[in-house]
Amino acid sequence: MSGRFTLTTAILLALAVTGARADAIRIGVNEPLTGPFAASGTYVVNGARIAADEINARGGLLGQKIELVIEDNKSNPTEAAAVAEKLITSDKTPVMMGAWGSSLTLAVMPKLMDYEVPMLVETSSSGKITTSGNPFVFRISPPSALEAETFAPMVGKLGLKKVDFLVLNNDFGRGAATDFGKMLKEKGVQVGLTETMDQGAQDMSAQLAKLKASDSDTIMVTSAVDQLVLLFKQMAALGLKKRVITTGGSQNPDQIIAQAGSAAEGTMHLTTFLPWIPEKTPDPKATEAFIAEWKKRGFQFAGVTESFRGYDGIRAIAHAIEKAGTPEPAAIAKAFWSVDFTGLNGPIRFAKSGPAGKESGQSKPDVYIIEIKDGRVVVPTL
Amino acid sequence: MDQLIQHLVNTLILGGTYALLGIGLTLIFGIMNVVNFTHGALYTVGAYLMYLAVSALGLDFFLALPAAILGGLLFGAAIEILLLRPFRGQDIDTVMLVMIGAGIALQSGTLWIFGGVAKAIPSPFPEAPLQFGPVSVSWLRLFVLGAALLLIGLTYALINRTKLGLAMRAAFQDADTAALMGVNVRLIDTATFAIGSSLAAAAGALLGPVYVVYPQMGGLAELKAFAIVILGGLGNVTGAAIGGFILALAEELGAGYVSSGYRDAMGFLIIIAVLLYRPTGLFARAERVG
Amino acid sequence: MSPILSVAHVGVRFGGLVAIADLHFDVAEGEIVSLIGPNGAGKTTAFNVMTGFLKPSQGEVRFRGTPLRGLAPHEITRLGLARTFQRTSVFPDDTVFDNVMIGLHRHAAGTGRAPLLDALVGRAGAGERALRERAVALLDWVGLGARAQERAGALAYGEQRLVGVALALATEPAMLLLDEPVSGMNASETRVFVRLIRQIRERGVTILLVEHDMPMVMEVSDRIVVLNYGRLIAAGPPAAIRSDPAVIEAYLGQGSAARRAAAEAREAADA
Amino acid sequence: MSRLLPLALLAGLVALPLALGASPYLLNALIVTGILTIGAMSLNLLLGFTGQLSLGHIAFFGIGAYVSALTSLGFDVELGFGLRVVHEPWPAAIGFALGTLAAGACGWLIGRLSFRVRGAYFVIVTISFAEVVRLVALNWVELTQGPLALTGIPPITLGLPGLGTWTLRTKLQNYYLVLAVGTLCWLVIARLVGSRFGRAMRGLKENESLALSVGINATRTLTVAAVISAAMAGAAGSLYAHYLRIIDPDVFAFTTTVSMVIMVVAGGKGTLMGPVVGGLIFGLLPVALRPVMAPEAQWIVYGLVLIVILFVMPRGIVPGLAGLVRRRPSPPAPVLEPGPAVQR
Repeated sequence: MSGRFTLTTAILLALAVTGARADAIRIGVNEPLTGPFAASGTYVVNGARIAADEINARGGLLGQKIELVIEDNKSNPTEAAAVAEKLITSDKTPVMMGAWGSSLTLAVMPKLMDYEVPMLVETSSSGKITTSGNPFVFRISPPSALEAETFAPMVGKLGLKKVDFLVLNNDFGRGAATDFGKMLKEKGVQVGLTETMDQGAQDMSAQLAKLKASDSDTIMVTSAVDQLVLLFKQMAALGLKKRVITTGGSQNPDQIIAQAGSAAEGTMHLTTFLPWIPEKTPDPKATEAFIAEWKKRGFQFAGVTESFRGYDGIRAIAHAIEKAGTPEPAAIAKAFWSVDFTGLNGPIRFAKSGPAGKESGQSKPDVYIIEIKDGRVVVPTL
Repeated sequence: MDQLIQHLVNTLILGGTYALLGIGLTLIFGIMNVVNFTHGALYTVGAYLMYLAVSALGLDFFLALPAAILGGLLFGAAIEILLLRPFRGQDIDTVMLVMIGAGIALQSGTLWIFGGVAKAIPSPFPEAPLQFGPVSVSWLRLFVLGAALLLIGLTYALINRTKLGLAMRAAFQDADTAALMGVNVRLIDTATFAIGSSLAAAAGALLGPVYVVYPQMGGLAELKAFAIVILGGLGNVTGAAIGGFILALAEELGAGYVSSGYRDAMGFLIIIAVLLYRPTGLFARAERVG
Repeated sequence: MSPILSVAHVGVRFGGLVAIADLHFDVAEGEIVSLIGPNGAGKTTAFNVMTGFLKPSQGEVRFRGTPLRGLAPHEITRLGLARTFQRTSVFPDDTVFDNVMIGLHRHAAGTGRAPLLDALVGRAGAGERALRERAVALLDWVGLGARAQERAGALAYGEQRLVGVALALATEPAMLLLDEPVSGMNASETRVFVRLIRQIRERGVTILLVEHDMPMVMEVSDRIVVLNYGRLIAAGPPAAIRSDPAVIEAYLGQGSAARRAAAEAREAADA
Repeated sequence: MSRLLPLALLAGLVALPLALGASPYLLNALIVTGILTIGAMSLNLLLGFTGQLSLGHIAFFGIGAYVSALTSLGFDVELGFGLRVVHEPWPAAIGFALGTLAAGACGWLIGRLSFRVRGAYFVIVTISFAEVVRLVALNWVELTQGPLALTGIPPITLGLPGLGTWTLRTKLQNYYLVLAVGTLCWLVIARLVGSRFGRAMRGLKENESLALSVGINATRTLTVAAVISAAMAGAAGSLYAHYLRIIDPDVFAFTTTVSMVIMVVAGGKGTLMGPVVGGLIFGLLPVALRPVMAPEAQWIVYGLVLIVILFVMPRGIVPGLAGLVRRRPSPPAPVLEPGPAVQR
């Protein structure tokens, strides 16, 4: 029967593919390349490529080249889990990086437990990721509680009285609303509405009309850059003129300036990287080199606020593989604990987080606040 | 109160493009008896053509718009000639499946060519909105409403004032009789599908600059178009125009006063409610017995 | 003797068009009655009302004393009133044998208390065997035994008509409505069919038929009911109908205007 | 085509993992394909045997998945008006049963509807139904976790009286579970279409007026078909949830319905083997194409393949091949020996 025939063909093809290329150390990269987070995921992947090429140019790791196996998780949790499964079982990657969004990462995490393969988490910000007792997770992005904590001293200086939230309807957005809300209440600031939006939503004018009618002075927004652009345009269209502060570290201020134009004027953003002022970053030379390479490859400058995480992520993985001395999952997982170097946004060093005995690793990056003024990024003087 | 007025203004603006989408779909169904599952893909194609014209070719915004609509017209004609003609006379289900196949191929094609990253189309309008007391409207959206109404008007004129429109109306009444009376039904089919497609492309080209352009944008638009068409009655052009505004109102009020998450559910709830109340749709066609 | 079917003051309107007006007649048990009239007189519409495919605008139809108002077609069939169709009389993609098996649908119901469950656990075996034997017998009886394994849609027109009759008989009706059963048949096929109709009657089935073939109608009918413009214009034995001036006028004296009106009425009835 | 063919296929599928060795990747592909094939088989009951073009089939699959997952995970939901529903986790096997039943109940609704709403309207209503269910799954975060996805769904545990319990964790175990459920569904469909219900369905599909006139209750027949079809889709969805152990609202994606439709139409609608053959081909094709083609390019191919099949082989691969075989001289089938519907 033709069914059987196709089956055999499929098996042969798949075996042929898995059998090939065994001479490089493979690192799985599980990122959203289509769907609502496609832009961010693509930036991260391009940053990762720069790191991989840099490492290979220096002669690779343990005498072998490294090879990135990049798979699209389509901005969808189930797909992210399936990609992880494929990377581990078919491509036999001993370590992975991913999966951008918190819901995507959370979906992958049981697979890490099942197969005992470590993953470096480069972007996700939900607290759950490092508190659920998964010892194969190592995160270099700040959880939203850490972001809120860093933001706390600025609350008074900005003079916030009452804050509404407009967040993505997922772990990323809801986690941010909870953590920032808690911090604000402790600081004596009132918390008003919490409006949510779907990650694929295009028209937020109904939510914005509601926010416009509220008596708050500030709106805190958590989403990715594409939706932020739409939001700012729609805010301008509605004549909504409140202070806007975005969180989450996926804002790409330059893309916002380019695409939202004057609608983004005066908005503030919590970010984990300062590519506009390389001299203020922890490792100015590395920052400049990375930005130069990024531009050389013809990518838009706007992408660096995302792509540096892919770059740092792969560098952290490389450090771990080197310290492990062998490309084996268990050894790499162990070696992550001894990684210690200065990344583009602060030291990368994993502290234990979560239930004792099965702690996850959490690095503590710097967090900055920036403002868009006259179409340029500035650090506000507070 | 201010919030309500703002919602109503939003409704008006959204409703224009919804009506455009619905009219294109309902024309094709009424005259050709084809449920067009490429409608959403053509909406996407319209938006990407607009993006190409403005961003890649550097065409003026106001020239790019008619270019994108013309592109949609040609795309529609090609689909009709290549895919629908060979299946003429087949039952409606088979044709529906063909259109589903074509819709998927088109949508995946845009994804393949343009990638998954959303694109923004710059517009020449000022960012600052027009203020009417507490209510604000952006210039771009106002333009979109105006253009949509103009296109709807042109479609009406085409159907009611031209020879082609007369032939289309004849085919709508009874294709066999129209053929006997010397109407070139094949040409009418091609023209109908092309016009319907160009309206979908126009909706995409108009909304592209308002939102962003991405390959999956047509999926939801298509489902909404179905909702609009069912509201107005399959094949009823005026009904589709009204249906577009009703759907926009339901969505806007649903999102504003019920829950923003269920905004997109409004259309489907309307479909189900309408069809349960009037099982064969608002404008039923009698079925043959024996 | 009480009538098996009584049509009492039935009227059907489509919008403003009157397809049937105040139709009133009875059929007695064991009779062969023909319903005739020019094109568009409302004959098929009358059939559709009697079998539940159309709801009458007024009046009612009673079958064996039961009013049929509000009953669905399959419920009317289950009361023992079966029909054939003018245009499509078979399940075209199935074999002739399977056609009759589908026709025997109503009988399989008697095989167990939970027929669906029986089917799923394979308990329906004995009942199925019995059904198959009945199907074969029925096909032999209408003379299609040799065609059993052919696709019904591929049969000649006249043979499809016979399949339609076999299907209707498979429901074991007390009364059978035949809608133009011999149209498209040649003379010898028609003769065979007339014999078949008589045999059906001998099995105790009352027959009402709509037909255009006048010699056939005159030969086979006990009584004839004549419709024109949706109204009853005559009823009686063939000899009386043959010489009834109103009937002759209806058939011969139709002016062009009348024909057009008739055609319109027919269209409305079919829509 | 003989009755031996399904048996041979079954034997082949039983033996397949032995031949494959322990490649978890291929086993994974086979399991997901198997689950989708069950979905396609159930869709065929409506699409193929009764001729109802239901394009909301994924709703039943997703409802089965969510009900099953929530039953085994437990939930705590505030319904408003002070009503609060707290559900403690139950064994996954009960989830499977409830998921199947819940999907069947929704099938009953759609079945009733299918006789009220016809043709293009029915198609659109079914799509709308699936979309509403998806939006509820997306937005009722308290119950479904919305886009956060339901994670940590337990694997199915089979309880054998006196023998303790057996948790299906490995891929191999799941493979045989899917195969067993698939075989069971196949048998149920085979029995059903060979019975008077199957004849009633075919009758309604081929000539509805005539079917009514021989006493077939259309609403009842379509409802029975829809309930069984939906329940099977729900069972497949439940298997999916407990195998992947994570589900999110995208489980309701229209494209999955389209995949199933392609499987049914390509394989041969209204035949028993069609969806199985179509399911295996289109389920495993992505695995075969993955090294040579990007996923979006694959979807372009699927869309075009659907069109080509409708044009060249409108009845599908299985009837097409059977037609080729039958064209050679063969002894006439005995009148009294009934065959399964595959022969037709």
